[in-house]
Amino acid sequence: MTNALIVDAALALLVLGLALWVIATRAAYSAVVGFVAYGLLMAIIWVRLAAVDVAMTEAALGTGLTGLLLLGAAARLAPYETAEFDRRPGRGLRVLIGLLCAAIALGLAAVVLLLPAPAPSLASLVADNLPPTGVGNPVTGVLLAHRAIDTLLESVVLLPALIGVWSVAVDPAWGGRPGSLPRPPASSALTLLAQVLPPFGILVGIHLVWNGADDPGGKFQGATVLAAMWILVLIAGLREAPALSERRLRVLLVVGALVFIGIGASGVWRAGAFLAYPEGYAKPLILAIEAVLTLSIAATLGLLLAGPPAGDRPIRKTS
Amino acid sequence: MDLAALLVTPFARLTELGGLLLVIPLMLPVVGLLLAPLLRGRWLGGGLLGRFTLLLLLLGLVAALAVATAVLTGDEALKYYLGGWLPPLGVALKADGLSAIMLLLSAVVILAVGVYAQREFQVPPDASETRASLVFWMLLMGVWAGLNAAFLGQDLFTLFVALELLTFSAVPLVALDGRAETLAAALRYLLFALLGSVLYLLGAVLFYGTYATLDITLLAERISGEPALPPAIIAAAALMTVGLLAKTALFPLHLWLPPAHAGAPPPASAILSALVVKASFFLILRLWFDVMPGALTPMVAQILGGLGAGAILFGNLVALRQARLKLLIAYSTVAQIGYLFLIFPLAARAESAALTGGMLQVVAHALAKAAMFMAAGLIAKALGHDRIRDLGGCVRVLPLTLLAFGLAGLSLIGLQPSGGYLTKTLLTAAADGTGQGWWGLVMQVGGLLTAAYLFWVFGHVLFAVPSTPAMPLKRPGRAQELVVLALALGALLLGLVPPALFDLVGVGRAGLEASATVATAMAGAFGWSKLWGDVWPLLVVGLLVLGMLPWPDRPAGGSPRPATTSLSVSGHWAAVLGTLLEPADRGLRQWPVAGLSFLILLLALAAAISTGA
Amino acid sequence: MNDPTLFGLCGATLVGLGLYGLLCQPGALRKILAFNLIGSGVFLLFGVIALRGGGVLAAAGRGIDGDPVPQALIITGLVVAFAATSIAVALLLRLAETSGRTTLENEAPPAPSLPGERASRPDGES
Amino acid sequence: MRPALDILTIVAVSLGAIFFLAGTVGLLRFPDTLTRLHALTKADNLGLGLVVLGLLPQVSGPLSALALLAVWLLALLSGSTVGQLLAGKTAVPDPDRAPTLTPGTGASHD
Amino acid sequence: MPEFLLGAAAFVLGTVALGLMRLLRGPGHADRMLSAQLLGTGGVGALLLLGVATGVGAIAEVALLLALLAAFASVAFVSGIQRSDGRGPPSATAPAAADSPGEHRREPV
Repeated sequence: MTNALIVDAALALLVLGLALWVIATRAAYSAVVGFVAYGLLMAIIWVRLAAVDVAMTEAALGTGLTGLLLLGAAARLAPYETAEFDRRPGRGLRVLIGLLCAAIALGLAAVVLLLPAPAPSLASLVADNLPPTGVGNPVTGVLLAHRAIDTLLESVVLLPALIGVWSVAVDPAWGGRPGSLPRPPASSALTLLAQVLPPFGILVGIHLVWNGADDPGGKFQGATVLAAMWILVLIAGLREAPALSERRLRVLLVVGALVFIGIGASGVWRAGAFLAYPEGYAKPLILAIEAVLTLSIAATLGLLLAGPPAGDRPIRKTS
Repeated sequence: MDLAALLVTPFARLTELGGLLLVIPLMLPVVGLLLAPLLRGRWLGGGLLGRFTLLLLLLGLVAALAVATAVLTGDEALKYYLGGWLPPLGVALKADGLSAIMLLLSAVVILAVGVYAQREFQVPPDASETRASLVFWMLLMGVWAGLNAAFLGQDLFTLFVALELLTFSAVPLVALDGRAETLAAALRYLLFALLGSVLYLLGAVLFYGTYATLDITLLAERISGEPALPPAIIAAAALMTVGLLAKTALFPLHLWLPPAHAGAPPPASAILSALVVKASFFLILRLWFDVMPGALTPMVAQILGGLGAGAILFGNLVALRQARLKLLIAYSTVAQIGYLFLIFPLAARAESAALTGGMLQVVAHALAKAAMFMAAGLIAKALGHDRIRDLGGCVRVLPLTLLAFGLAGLSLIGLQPSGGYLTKTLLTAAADGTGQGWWGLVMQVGGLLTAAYLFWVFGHVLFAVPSTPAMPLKRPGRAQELVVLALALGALLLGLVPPALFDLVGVGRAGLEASATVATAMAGAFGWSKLWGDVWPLLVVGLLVLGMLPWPDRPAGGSPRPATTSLSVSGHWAAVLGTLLEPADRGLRQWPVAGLSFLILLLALAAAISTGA
Repeated sequence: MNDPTLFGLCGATLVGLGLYGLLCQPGALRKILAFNLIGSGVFLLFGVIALRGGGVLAAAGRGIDGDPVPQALIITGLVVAFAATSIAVALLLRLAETSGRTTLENEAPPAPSLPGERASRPDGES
Repeated sequence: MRPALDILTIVAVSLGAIFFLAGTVGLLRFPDTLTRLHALTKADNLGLGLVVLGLLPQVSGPLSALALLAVWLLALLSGSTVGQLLAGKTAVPDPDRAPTLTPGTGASHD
Repeated sequence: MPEFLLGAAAFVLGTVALGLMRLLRGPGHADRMLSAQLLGTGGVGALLLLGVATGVGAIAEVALLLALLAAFASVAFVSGIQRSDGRGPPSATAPAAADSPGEHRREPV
């Protein structure tokens, strides 16, 4: 196991080094590049922690989408950045805060070392209660059955977040197409990538959702991949982003959570509790929810990246 | 009579649903939030979305009433296991008395805000949807959903998601008008709140690492069985408390509150001040009274009480110095939050009075502050500004609005029979009874300072040079004025509610005699000597403050009034105090300084918890 | 010291580092990055707890995958953190566009006479 | 058969690792962005390819083997695209865009 | 064999980590991104090795995702440095720039 220990120690040290870089480097853009690398390493760490589902989420969301979001922001903010560094708090304050943060980190480290052993766990309880859900991946079972309310609320949380992103638009732009995505000049290489990658990515996404019932994977991972592919196509300019007032788009955003609530509510009559599944129908219902939620989440994640409407067309006068 | 039966029977059926009833307030706003983006168009007089929201709010009020009725009549907490899975695997919902009160309060306040905002956020006739209308109505639903989830959740992680739902909905409301100041205020609010929630989450993680459950009831059982708190739980309690304090904006972590609450559109300010900060406070209550009952060491209680007292004094003094009405109200919120934290030092030996007084403060402040922010909004709309020194003569323009503002102010001061009066009486009695009279003194001073800034505002309204136009720029809607007045009256008349209803506070909590406590407090409220004893200090303060006012006959008609009006003696020392405190406030609200306070508080709380462990 | 503990210590350090960055870096984008670091430190601690919890199962010969409950919660948390980041970035970009500011120092001290001027908003009520 | 396959694995994986090392050395030692880019794309594509080749005999089913190959193809595709995009930017001396790619100027402050 | 594969993973990871020196040294953003890209490829390689070494097939899927999204991040980067050059967003949003204060062109420093 020595090799494994070397891998782990190297990973931990690297991650800490990168975190230090992200905190300490002067230019925001370099910090963000460091953060992308950091996310990559975190994905490997999750594998080492036997949390493959989390590793997938981190790889897709932490590295991919967050990377795009922050790289874009850093690039756009670079012109304003010059004065930032001088506004640091004074040295005394920094040292004081640094000492207190170190104390907190040390305290937490002590707490980690003093965690009870043997560790308490719900693992066996989940394993015992997995059969009624019909799924084989315990993480999916927890997310869609045992703690379905968290997943439901969380897919709902994305909507105010999206509205929050849209809310910074200027009034005349409302309902128009989102405008925060980078638009590099057309290049054959990018076009090729945006043509070849998405079919493959969509395949991977569907595979993740479909397999997520029994193997690592699931709607969040699948949705992230789908969103990334969509965004890639938009960046390459192969498709135009939809206007945010389009009714179909709006329906797509909310249909997942609505179906989830609908199936959950039917559980009151058919299975005796809200968010319960009738016996024998659990797996198909879970798969149905996952499929629809994937679409909604993918659309929401993509639009979160695409940013507020940027005013290429005024709001249409319909009623 | 048939109509009554038609209404009562379904309601009775509703209250008999048992735990399932809790799903309605949880899901109603969520469904509203999800349907809202589909409701484009200007049917129903330019406000389909607004009317739809109003309908949902009415249904929500009925549901909240049903929950409260069921909890009060059944005299036990309602509980529901989502998906039929029992904790620790599943997630439970629970409504005890406190949850029921909070559900009802948020339904009432949000309904009032919904009525008020119909006019402000309707869609103009030439569009099918506007940015402000969609964002406001959707996020109002989002806030409501987050609040109800926070009040009902029994699982620390579900509560985390609820808090995030609340934050994500509240933050964009602050920046709704898109000016740079409000954007900066919103960003500050968001980042500080995120710091709070991530530390809350860390606490929850440590709870799970120690007991492998996140369910509040189960955690309480396991923690009470411990001979001493494990280190992870000490750290968790400190992290969660300080994280939630940051979201509650308790002094000295109030850096984000004044600009955010003052910059938001008035209905949003009302929601933020009245309800949103209360949700994180509610979770602090849950943490110390439900998750770890008995772990509240005297040191922790004194720290929290001390911060509360600091908030009362500091917030009120800084409020005195504000030039803008909305900022004054925002600082008043900073102060009023302080009263809530006096619960902690008093609860150890006077739990009935402390908890009842605290909950009364939550309710009374919510009603009064919502009324004040919306009244300030009407004033700003009508005059085109909210500068206090230029409010002269606006009583002619907006008599009803100013009446409501004043009535709400009486509750903040704590005059009979307002909710504020009950709060102060109960908490002061508890303080005296437990030999901690200084908390009572702080409340007395706080009440006088509150009176001072209200006199300051009304002095300008009534006596300053009438610099406002005789005709308002925009006349407030009748419904808007009425709803503000109703909220203010609600706060003012809270003390006249039949004491038996206050027993709601104690449902699900052993040994709480809320109705008896309230009855005792109200019994002597209207004796002449008592009344006089409460009123004369206010009169003195009033005279002192009015002495500071620039009288209309002095700088006769000079339109650009000289910057320094001659001050009375009392004015001088108030000005000196103010000039000392304002830079102090600005310093404390610097991000790194607030961060430093945050870290120190975290470590101090951890140390204080371990003293009792 | 076994390896999950190693990552646990790593998580604790990340929280400390992130806290320092969040409080001391003036730029808002840097604060957003620091928030993400704290978040991932917290998730890492949770992941360690999940792996430790799986140890019981491994001892009983029922697989080694760790405790699925924390893993599920981490996934939820990651998505929430992404949503938070995207709102913060949107607000920040807009702030920079309207005022050229990218830091969060106090608003300008209110001038004694007139900051109320802009209280009535031009387009907020449309 | 088995030992031969194992030897193949060991040889290919070792070679791959060496190519990764070469890529790193190139990245660190070469004088400018363009040459670093070339060293990097060549080395890491080959390195990853050899690792995949070495792992092929060790996986159980054809599906897993396919996944391995897919990973390599993806890396090739994205590597070459990014290489082209970057090289396109670096090769054209556009005064407008020069700052970010020359040391010490532009948005980087060091 | 698993020990050898783990060792190889450690070696690859260590090597590409050395490449992070480029992140420290820069000098340009492109150089920094190159080191992140090397880390990406190396990480994918290390994950594949780990997956086979530990016999967990799903790890290969993580590697697949990482490769897929690494391409995406690189595109983001390349487009990003164009933006940080001060070139405003091209054609699609340009016409609106005049009347919407939100999308005015940013000047290079």
